[in-house]
Amino acid sequence: MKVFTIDKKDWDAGIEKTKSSYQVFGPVKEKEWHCFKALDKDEQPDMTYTNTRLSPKFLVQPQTEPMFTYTLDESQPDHHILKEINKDASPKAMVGIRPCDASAFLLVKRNFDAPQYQDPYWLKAYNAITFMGFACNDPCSTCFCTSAGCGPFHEAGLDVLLVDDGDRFLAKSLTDKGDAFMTAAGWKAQADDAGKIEAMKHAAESKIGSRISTGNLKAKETTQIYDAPFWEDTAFSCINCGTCTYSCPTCWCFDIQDENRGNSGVRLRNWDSCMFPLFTIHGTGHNPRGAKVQRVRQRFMHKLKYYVEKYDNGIQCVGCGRCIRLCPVNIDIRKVCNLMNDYDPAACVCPA
Amino acid sequence: MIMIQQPASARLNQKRGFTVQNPYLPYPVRIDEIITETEDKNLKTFKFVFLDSKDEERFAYKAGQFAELSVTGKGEIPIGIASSPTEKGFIKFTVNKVGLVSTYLHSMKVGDIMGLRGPLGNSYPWETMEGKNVVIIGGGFAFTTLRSSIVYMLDPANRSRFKDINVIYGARSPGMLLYRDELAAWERRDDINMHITVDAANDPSWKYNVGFVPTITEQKAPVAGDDTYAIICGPPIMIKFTQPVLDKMGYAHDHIIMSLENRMKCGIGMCGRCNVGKEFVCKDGPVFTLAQLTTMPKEY
Amino acid sequence: MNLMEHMGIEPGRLQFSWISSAESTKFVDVVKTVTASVKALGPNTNYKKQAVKVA
Amino acid sequence: MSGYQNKIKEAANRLLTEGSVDMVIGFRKGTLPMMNEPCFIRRPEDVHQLVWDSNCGINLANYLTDRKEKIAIVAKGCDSRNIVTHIIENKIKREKLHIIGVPCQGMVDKRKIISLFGEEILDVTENGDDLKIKFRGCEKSLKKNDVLQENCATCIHRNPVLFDELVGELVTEQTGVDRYADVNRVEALSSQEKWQYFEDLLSPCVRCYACRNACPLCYCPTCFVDESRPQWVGKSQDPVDIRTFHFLRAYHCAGRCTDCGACERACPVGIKVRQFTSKLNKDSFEMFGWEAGMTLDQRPPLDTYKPNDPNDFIK
Repeated sequence: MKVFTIDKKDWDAGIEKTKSSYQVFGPVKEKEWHCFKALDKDEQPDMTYTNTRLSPKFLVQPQTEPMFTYTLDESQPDHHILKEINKDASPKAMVGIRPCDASAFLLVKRNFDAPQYQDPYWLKAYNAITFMGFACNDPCSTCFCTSAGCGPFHEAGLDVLLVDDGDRFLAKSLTDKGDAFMTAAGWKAQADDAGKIEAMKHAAESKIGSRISTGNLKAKETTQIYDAPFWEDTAFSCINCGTCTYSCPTCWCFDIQDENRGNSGVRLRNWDSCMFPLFTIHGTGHNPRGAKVQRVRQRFMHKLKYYVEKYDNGIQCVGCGRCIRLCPVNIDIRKVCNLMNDYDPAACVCPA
Repeated sequence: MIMIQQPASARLNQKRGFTVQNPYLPYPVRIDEIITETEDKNLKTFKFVFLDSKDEERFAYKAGQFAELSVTGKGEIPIGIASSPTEKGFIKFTVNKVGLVSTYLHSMKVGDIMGLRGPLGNSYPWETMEGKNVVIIGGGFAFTTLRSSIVYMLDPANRSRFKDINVIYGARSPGMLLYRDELAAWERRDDINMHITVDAANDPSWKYNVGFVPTITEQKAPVAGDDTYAIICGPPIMIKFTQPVLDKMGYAHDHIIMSLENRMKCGIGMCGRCNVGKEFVCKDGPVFTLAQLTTMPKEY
Repeated sequence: MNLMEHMGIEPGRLQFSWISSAESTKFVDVVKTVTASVKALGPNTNYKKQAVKVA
Repeated sequence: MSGYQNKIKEAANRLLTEGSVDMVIGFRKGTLPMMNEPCFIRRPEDVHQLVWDSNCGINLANYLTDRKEKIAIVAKGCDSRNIVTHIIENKIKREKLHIIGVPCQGMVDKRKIISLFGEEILDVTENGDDLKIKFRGCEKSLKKNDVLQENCATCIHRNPVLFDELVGELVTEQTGVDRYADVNRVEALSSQEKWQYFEDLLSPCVRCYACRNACPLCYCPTCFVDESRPQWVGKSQDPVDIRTFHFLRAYHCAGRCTDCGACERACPVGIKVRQFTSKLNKDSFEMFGWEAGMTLDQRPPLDTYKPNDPNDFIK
């Protein structure tokens, strides 16, 4: 592990250099807010940004992703047989990704890189990326990363941790991939005060005023939290849109569809959301999560209980706060998480 | 080190530079035979043959597992495997006509090419049930993996591995029973006790039981015991009323085995929709004991 | 309620007509006018789904 | 504003205590500045949660659909017009409702403030037309009228049209506002420019359907975009499918939309969804002299026939 110092004057040139060996993605302001996009020649990531409005998960799991092609033309020898699509696995770099969003990929990876099955699309896209994370010196008021197993300087899931230190960046290379990226950029100067990152980290962490409690979630009985009385109140305002799930860096659910044009077609997958009734409806019309309250409960139970139980490795949330900021009706995962964590069926005084 | 065998389509794709096994890629199959099972013509059995006979070995399955039937251009549906691992040269599924894909499948013809992805999910707990009595309780068209199980247990190589086999199977009317020729053949055997029933018989020559499955279960199911496992598969209403009967008869909840259905897409525990609590019906199920189900939310 | 033209479908591409089953000449006339005006506009490239881009 | 809030609490307390309603639907304070959350109150002891300020932009009529209880609902002008529409369309029964009318002075557009200062809002205090907004390390003052939601800025029906009681004096309705300035601007464009305008408008859409789900008019049990047999619209991010969703949804609101702005407010990516519905509202007004939800006595123009309906589009 090496810590480099990058004079901000050398930053643009370094990024420009990496473009010859990487497709470089970075935060760019489009319309009113920032999003990750592939940087054109001479286009620079905006390193003054707070965070992107939507999560950068789409770079690994695009909202619409072709899986196979096929022909329905029976005069073709391979008609009706699915053919794989050659996915681009060339090296990519995500410059400026926030530590929460990078660490979210690790949570999602548990789903897509399971012992029994591996998702080739997700893994191929993920493995092609070098993550140059950008530490948060000034977290938002809705960030609660430090109590969600993450943090403003969190290193898990990153190849390089970049820290803004006034007129220079400090860059801590954490992996071989990170070293390779630093070499490609030509940044060589070692920092002589590497300890500074640690101090800045503590300063940033202390700025995070928003916390959740998760300690009791695992031990709670699933069916007890499931049957808790607070769900009706929690779910009332929900309009069942997909904003929370689509903006979330740790939501991965998808749908598979065949789309035909004439005799040729593509099997694709699209993001899907547990908020939508269609997500679970049976062919018979029966729907195990037919009511809004069931779907709202599913989202929180999945993130904060089922995932915790299944992987025994924390909650399925990194505390980025997007769902809180974007929810049209202000449903707040922090509030719900604490309700779940503190729920005691014995102490509950329910209205008769 | 596990050697992953490659399906024909994967090898075809390998030539194009792919190496990793893609769990979303179906084996190409041809429809070999289509049998209309029920008088309302809503249930058809499809017999598939793999285009590459080696894929059949790769598709080694156990009774109780399912597969995604991939109708190219329409989509996929998860269907329980109705043939038994002991039946070679083909694989069959009985499909109810309900949605987009199953309706289209019902209009397909012998010789048509489609895909088969699997085998998926766990199976009935064959190792646990070895040396035990097995009671199979089925209703309506949920008899498919139960047929697979019966054929499997009755296979000469397997019959001695199980003690008494009882089958309680009910449908609305005689014409709605699946696999009628086989049911009749099993009736004539003395190594399996068949209790076929219909809700109501309009056919005067009907010589079996009349009554709902829970009632017949109460009358015909063997006494409960450590040595006796019940497998239940059927419509929710049948399960709802059969379960208390088994309770009353003293069946322990870990001796009652059930197979769930939920909407599925990926079949491999990734797309997120079929979960019941933390378990995915597609990957961790579809077979659960009642003891397991009582700890899970009732989202099925 | 002309949202179609408002969002950029050219005037003349979408037309409405009321023709009784007895009005064969009107039917012929309308078809002629509609085809002529649509031909004059050329192919509708905007509101046409492109094939899914793979890879 | 605080007067309204007290009156709302009083009414809710009275109605729940005397048992004339099963629940009161209103707003409670949200967890974020400038966000209030729709809520229901069933017990008089919970009435204190109810709030009212300039951040109650969500249309509460959306929460009434097909409910069977006796409900008291807090309603500003647009909410009340959607309640009227709900009653006309048999989505709720008038006799099941007690409408607590709120004469409205417009709702604030939080995003306008954020884009004005480019900073995260930490706290807001409201005093009549004055807003004090706290950012990190500084405080700014603003006039509420400068940061209203666009639909509120041009609203001419701020007073509830249907109510059982009012929480304040009726307000003077705005006059001389140009409700269709945006529509007129687009109408002046060429076809190709119009196409491109909506292409740009919709480019950030992620199909979360927040616009649809926030809309009280969109109560279909299965929306056309969710139908699979036949599948009217593809499910991918194809721009043609996205556009089809938006303009067809707008058409389904033709002659029904009250321009409450719920769709635009809900959109997580800031799409001006009202660009579609405003055009239909303008046409409704110009062709039929119609504004949705103003009266229980008249059916909307598109589900009635009149001999003098404009029909010059039929060749």
